[in-house]
Amino acid sequence: GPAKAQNLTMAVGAQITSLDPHYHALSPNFAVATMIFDTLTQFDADARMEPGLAESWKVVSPTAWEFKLRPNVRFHNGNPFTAEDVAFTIGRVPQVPNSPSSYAIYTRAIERVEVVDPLTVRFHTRSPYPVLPNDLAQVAILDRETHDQASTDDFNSGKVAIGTGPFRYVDFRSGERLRLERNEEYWGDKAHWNAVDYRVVVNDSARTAGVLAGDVDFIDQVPTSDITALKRDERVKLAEKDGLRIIFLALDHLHPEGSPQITDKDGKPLGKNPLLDVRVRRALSMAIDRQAIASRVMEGAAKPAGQFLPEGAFGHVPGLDAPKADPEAAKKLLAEAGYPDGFRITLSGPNDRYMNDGRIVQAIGQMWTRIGIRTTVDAQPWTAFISRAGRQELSAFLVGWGTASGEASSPLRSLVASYNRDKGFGFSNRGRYANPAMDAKLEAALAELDDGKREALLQEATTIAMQDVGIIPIHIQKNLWAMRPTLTHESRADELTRAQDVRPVAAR
Amino acid sequence: MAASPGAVSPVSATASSPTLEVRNLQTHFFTRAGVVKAVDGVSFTVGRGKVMGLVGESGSGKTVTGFSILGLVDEPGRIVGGEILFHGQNLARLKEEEMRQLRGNRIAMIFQDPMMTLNPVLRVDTQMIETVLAHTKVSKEEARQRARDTLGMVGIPSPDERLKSYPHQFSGGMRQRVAIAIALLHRPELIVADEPTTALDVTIQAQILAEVQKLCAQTGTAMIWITHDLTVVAGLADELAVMYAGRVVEHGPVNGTLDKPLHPYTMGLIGSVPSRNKRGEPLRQIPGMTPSLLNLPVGCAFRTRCPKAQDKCQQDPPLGELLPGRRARCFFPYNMPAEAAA
Amino acid sequence: MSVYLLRRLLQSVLVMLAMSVIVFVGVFAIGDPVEILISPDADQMERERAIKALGLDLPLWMQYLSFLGNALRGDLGRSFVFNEPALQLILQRMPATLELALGATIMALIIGLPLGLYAGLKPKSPLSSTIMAGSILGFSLPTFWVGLMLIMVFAVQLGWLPSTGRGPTVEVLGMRWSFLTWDGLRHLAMPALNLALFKISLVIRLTRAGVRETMLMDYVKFARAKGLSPARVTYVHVFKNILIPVVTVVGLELGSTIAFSVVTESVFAWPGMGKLIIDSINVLDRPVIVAYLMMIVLMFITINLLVDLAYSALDPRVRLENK
Amino acid sequence: MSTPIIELKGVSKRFSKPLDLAGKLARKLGAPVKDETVHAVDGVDLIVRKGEVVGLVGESGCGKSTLGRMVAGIMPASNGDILWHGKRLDSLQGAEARQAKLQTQMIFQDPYASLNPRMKVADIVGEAPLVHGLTKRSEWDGYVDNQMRRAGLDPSFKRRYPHQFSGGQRQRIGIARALAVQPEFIVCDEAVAALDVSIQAQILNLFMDLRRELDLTYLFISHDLGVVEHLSDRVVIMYLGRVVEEAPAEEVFARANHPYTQALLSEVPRIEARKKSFAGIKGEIPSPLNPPSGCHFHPRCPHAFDRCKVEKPALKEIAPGHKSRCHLNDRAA
Amino acid sequence: MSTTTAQGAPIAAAPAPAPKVEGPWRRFISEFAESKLALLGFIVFTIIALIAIFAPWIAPQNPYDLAQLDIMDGRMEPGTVGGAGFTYWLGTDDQGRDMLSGIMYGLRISLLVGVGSAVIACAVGASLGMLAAYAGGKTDTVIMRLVDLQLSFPSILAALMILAFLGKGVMNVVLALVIVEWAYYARTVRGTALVERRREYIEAAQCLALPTRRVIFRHLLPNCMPPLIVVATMQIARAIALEATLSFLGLGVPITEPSLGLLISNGYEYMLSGKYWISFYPGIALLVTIVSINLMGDQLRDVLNPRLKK
Ligand SMILES: Nc1ncnc2c1ncn2[C@@H]1O[C@H](COP(=O)(O)OP(=O)(O)OP(=O)(O)O)[C@@H](O)[C@H]1O
Ligand SMILES: Nc1ncnc2c1ncn2[C@@H]1O[C@H](COP(=O)(O)OP(=O)(O)OP(=O)(O)O)[C@@H](O)[C@H]1O
Ligand SMILES: [Mg+2]
Ligand SMILES: [Mg+2]
Repeated sequence: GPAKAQNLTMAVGAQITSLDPHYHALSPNFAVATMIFDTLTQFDADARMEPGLAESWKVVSPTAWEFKLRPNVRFHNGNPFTAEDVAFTIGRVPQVPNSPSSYAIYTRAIERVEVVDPLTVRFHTRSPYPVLPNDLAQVAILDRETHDQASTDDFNSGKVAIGTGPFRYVDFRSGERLRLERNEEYWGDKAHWNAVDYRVVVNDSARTAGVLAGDVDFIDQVPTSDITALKRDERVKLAEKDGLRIIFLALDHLHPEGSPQITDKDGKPLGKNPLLDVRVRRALSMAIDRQAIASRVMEGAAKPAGQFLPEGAFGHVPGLDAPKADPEAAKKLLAEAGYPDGFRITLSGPNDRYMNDGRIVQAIGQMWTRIGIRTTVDAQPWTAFISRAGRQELSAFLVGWGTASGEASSPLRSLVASYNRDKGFGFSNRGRYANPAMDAKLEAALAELDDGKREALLQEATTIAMQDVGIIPIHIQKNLWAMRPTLTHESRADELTRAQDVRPVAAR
Repeated sequence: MAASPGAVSPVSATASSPTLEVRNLQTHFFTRAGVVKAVDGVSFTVGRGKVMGLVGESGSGKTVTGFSILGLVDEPGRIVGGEILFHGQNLARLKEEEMRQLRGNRIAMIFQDPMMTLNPVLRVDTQMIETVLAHTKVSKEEARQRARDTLGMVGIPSPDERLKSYPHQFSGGMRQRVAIAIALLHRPELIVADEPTTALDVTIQAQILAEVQKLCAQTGTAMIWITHDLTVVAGLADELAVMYAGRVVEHGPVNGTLDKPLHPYTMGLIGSVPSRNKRGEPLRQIPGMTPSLLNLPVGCAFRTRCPKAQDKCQQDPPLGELLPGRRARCFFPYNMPAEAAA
Repeated sequence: MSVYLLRRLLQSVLVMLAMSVIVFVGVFAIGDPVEILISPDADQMERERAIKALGLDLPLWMQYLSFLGNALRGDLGRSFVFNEPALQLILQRMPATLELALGATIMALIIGLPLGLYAGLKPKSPLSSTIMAGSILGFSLPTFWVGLMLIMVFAVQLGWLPSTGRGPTVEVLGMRWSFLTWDGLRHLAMPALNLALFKISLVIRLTRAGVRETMLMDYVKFARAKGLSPARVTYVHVFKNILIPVVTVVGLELGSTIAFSVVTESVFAWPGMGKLIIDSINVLDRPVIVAYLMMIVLMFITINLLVDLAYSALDPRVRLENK
Repeated sequence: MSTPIIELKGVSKRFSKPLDLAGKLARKLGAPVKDETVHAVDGVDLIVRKGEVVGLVGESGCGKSTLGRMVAGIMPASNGDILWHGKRLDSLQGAEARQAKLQTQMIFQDPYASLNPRMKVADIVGEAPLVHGLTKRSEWDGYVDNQMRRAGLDPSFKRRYPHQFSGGQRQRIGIARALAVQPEFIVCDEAVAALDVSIQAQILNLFMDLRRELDLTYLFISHDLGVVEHLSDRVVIMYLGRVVEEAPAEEVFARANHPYTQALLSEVPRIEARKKSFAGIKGEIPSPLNPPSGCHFHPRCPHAFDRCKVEKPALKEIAPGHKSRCHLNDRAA
Repeated sequence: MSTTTAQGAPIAAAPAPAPKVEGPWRRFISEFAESKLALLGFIVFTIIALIAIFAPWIAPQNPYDLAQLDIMDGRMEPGTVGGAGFTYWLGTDDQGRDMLSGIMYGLRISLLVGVGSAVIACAVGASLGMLAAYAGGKTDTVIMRLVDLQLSFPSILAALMILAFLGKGVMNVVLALVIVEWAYYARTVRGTALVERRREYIEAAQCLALPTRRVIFRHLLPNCMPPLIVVATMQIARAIALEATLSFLGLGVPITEPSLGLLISNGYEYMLSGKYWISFYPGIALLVTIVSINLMGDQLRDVLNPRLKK
């Protein structure tokens, strides 16, 4: 009915762990944060930077950025938003106690915040830092007056769940639901919904059943297995959007004298690690029929990938396409590398983390086995899997990477840069791939403030990594949402599910 | 209904007519292995105020006879023939509901194992009061009163407190007395007591026997006392029926039967009582074993163990009145005057 | 009696101590929570900071000792993920699970007892065979599968019941209960049935077995010999006796019902403790796992005690020692 | 006189539940917690000589079986000494201990419960001789046949299981099992109580035959005085854990001294006594958990006087070979 | 007395014709077969067991060999002919695995898990339970507290943690189930053994100076078997179902070697989209297996219950 049209019930598949926007850097938490709070910069649906609480920004020196703030913005409790709040926020971020994963990684480059005037703020960085606006898009701005001394508990209980965002807090029950109402004073486009019921329904089938039964209006993370059914059903419609998450295989580069899970055909150790031979890596990549995985396993909800980012993203290399499946060529390469009969390998992966992760590893297992590499597939829950991967116990494994900032520096730095604690490189480079040529290009890019030059450097680095098969990209996920036919959704590349992106069809 | 003689005739207990007359009762169990003729032609009578001992070895059908009288034979058993005349009324033909009205009211039963007959989770008063209320319309308080009186009657001290107890708080002897009290609640005309003292000590047994004797004398209740212990029967009963393999083989007054048994089986039974034998000398024993009720030999069931068996015994001997008031199922009985004369 | 309670108390303390050690070591063995909790964008420094912030840099035995010290003061630690006291998190979700488990238990008794009684009294009738064969279904079908079937039929196809989630709650005794509202009950119906399925079978089986055994007891025959009506024999003499094992087992099963609610809660998005624990295991949120298991053990011990007390109340033969 | 086969000197058996930690704690805290002790057997002296049949009589729960078990070596005594051929049973080691155990065998009350329902008769009878090397595997079959035959069982039944036998036959299996280890002394714990009179006669005859053939010694436990009278040379009467009277059989049945024995004898139903009026000893058997003070029998004794309530009477010889535990004897003297 | 003739001579002291010459096995079998349902259960279970044992020889495909699978044949409807000209009578799952073969092999795993864990848990639990009952005292206390601990630890959680700890694999699942289940057996056995231990035949065995080990294993144990067998039939079913649930929760057996439970749980995700066969047929197989085991178990319970016999 019309009354109902003012209210929106959403079911999301990921747990919200806290309303404190600085407590736990986790994308579901961030999605919620962007409903109640705002950030200085923000990404639009296609992951392009756009102004948020800052109207504009510019580089004033290699180590200083100046941000002009939006005037006449008020917090939900009526307090005005000023540069002091920005300075306070940047100060609070690293101070949140017990944080299991801090937002401080996004503010660490900032050495000092200079309040120029109430609507101008200047950030001084330790070294030239081109991605500062990208980082600031992750940091929710709080009110100095309200949030000074505010604890995480105060946010969760709703006491200080106060921001400048399009929705105001009503009620939060962790693990169950969050209730919001429209912020009538919002500075941007006002949300359409009087009230939003944002529920957590982790079980995939339960979410689908919920939208089919009409108990909820909108769900995210539609399982691919339900795509056909939902497409047929008149009670719902689907929305999809190419995402920024790449699914790829990482290979063991750490153990030169034999990878832990690779043996010859008879189960005896090989004495060396075949994965260090680029021909072997290339063969493994060529053996994979990405098109088949995208169409059969992912039921169309994925695009075969040959690099980290999709077209249009910053740092995407045009023409670096997904390798064509060619088992024959792969076999030849293997023979060239000295493995005409192949070898045995264990391919690991999670079974509860990415869309169809378990199925993908099985499918890849099939394909590798067909070129003579007998593959044992080991899919485990994420908890057990990731710990083993982090301890370099695996030879080949499937993981994913979501580039929230939409910039190639992020995956390059984390996934393929040589592991280096001091530089903060290669943190997620669990296979310990190392390529000095690539590292050099990346380091140059990270110090380059000129966007054009930086993109070129990033593209070169990407090309080196891909040609050397530092990782084996599989595909880029599409994000799927389902809703009542009377709704539309401005689907986002960064996977965030937010109430302000949903509108009734007529309201468009 | 009048057509069937004595079926539903209002019971007017004349002094002459016996309280219970069982005629050729047959109760069979239809088991997987075959038909067990647990009771196969049992006849006896019990007069008012009399105690009849029903003896026989284990498995001879004593308990089943008792249950048949109360209509409590369960699957796979069935009364397949004969009459159970209670004041002339045939119990075997009564409907279940009519039978229920009699049970616990005019015919009561006491079971063998005093530990098992009372429901362990119900208080004694509950179990007694429900019995009163099942047959008379009285208030609960009156029922309790009756229960208390009856408990006192069977010699349970301070019955008021005892009523509130659970069975496990009683000793075996006291439990059996409670069971007897329950049987007595409605002053039944007939009590079937199925080995009520077998599980008890001599001293307790004596107490209970004393109780029972007193009661029979006072209320004129007829009693069937089932046991395999001849010595108890000797002291208690007026009459005696001896069962062997589902049949009554001898029936008569205690005195005559125990002193001068007719049937060889009775003879053997009495012979094996230790006190009848000289100390230290071998006891007289009946050779062999009780036959299985599943495939009894034709003719006299005892003949394979009988010292007097002859060809004729392959036919069925009838339960004939061989001496005045004394009947036996034997072609060659002992202690017949003729034999004595010879 | 006091000795009895004291003994139970001592045993509980030991069991809980053992449990906490096992869980500590167990969770440690599974993996590294930081690896899971940390943002993918983080770097090595951030990782080290997080490890320190969560107190995971100390050797395991020191972590355990400090946990023990805090636990003695009633503090079971803060959730890594939610940054809330673990105990509070659990207590918040407990009513949901409790009402689910109790709902299931009541359903099991209401459905199971009459069916079991019938099957026990008439063991040869075709209906009894049907009941018994049907009861096997109760524990052959995987819970999660039945759950989805229920949702498909009653929510998606028929639209009679809400598909998932918990209904509106009312605050009583400082806790939020949903069974007090009509809509809350509607939400409760399917998950409770799902969870009850196994217990219904159990109750049917126990009841039937109990009836069959009890019917053979001398005291039942004696009750008939007293001339009691069949109804009284069945409903007083037989029923009260079978109630003892049924209550015992059902009571003891309450603990495992709560444990099995893990599956049901995740299928029906029921915001109870079960879902919390699964989520916590998935992110290795050790304080919550430990606290949850301690609570479960405590609950189990309490339930056991209550069952024993109920048992002794129902069955006068059983007396807790020392009267 | 040769050393007796078995001699008991002040043997007691207590069953108690020791306090656990919780119990002790509670007691420390002042809760009235007692440890419960049952004095099942209380200072019993007993001698059994070779070739003798000693009858042991008493009410249910007075400790007869417990005494029997201790004699048979199934259960250790809490106090006192049990001497086997003059040697302390608990000091025996290895082969001798086994010998002592084997030489004393027990026959149990319930012929069904005492046979392992899952073993064939041949195994029940033949297991122990084989384990103890009394026969060789090759001669085993014949050995078992002999034992069965001796107990009056047809060896062709040896492949059967206990449930396929009647009560009397089962008791014979139990007897064959005991005889198979070639004992000299047999404890019969109510061995015929569960049997019918006619079967009982068969078994009692068997006992007497075996005694003659094998020169066996018996401790014959029963509450049936008729049986005991028939069989035993000497009778021991127990009441609530204590021996109250001991005398040759004729003596007991002719001149019972202890009031309990007298009461017991008067209650025995006899086939000769017709339409007798029963009386019964007044009162119930007291609980062994808290037995009456002084003479245990005083609450039920028609002759009890003040002294009986406070002082425990001693077992005194009142005639040659006739001992009794009663204060009345002092008074008469 | 003197009239006894030759023909009528009493068969003095002749060994009685024993009640019935029927071995316990024959009796057991005939009593078991009394229930048509139980017989049906037995026959069905035998067929299932045979299928499971001979799966590698009768299954059309080896569903565990990745080389034989083709994702292009994934999710095909029953009766479709696949790429290699192979007919999938019961359809295929998402990996292109022939469901018929998958079910046959899955039965193998599920039965291995169910029966294997039941047997091992039974051996472990029964030994400990027996020890507790026979030794008494401190041993008893320690073992029974362990049992309490185990029983108070929700089985799913225990299995979850054990598997998370050990990693996947059929043997690990079996091990986890053993750890979860042994306590049921221990408790059952101890209960029975405590009763049986006081029976006179144990005293008789002690009196015969038989070694303690022999008394426990030859005398006590066989008599504790009936309740154990009953518990075992239930626990086999429970273990199979528990394994399915573990698979649903992402633990359990390796995904390339699916058990029935894993097949169901894989197919579960396709239920809403109408690809019923992926979950339905394994579900039927699981159901039939568990029902047949329980039909046997029910009858066993009755046959082995001495109290229900007259
Ligand atoms: N339910 C039954 N099914 C089959 N046979 C039965 C059943 N009840 C009793 N019988 C058989 O009926 C026969 C008589 O049994 P009954 O109990 O009457 O003997 P009894 O003389 O009372 O023996 P006891 O002295 O041992 O009590 C026995 O052989 C017994 O096996
Ligand atoms: N294992 C035990 N633990 C505790 N008390 C016991 C134990 N065995 C026997 N008793 C107690 O010891 C006392 C004597 O028992 P015992 O079995 O020796 O008596 P009994 O004379 O053989 O009786 P019955 O004639 O009933 O066989 C009884 O009160 C009994 O309750
Ligand atoms: Mg009987
Ligand atoms: Mg005894």
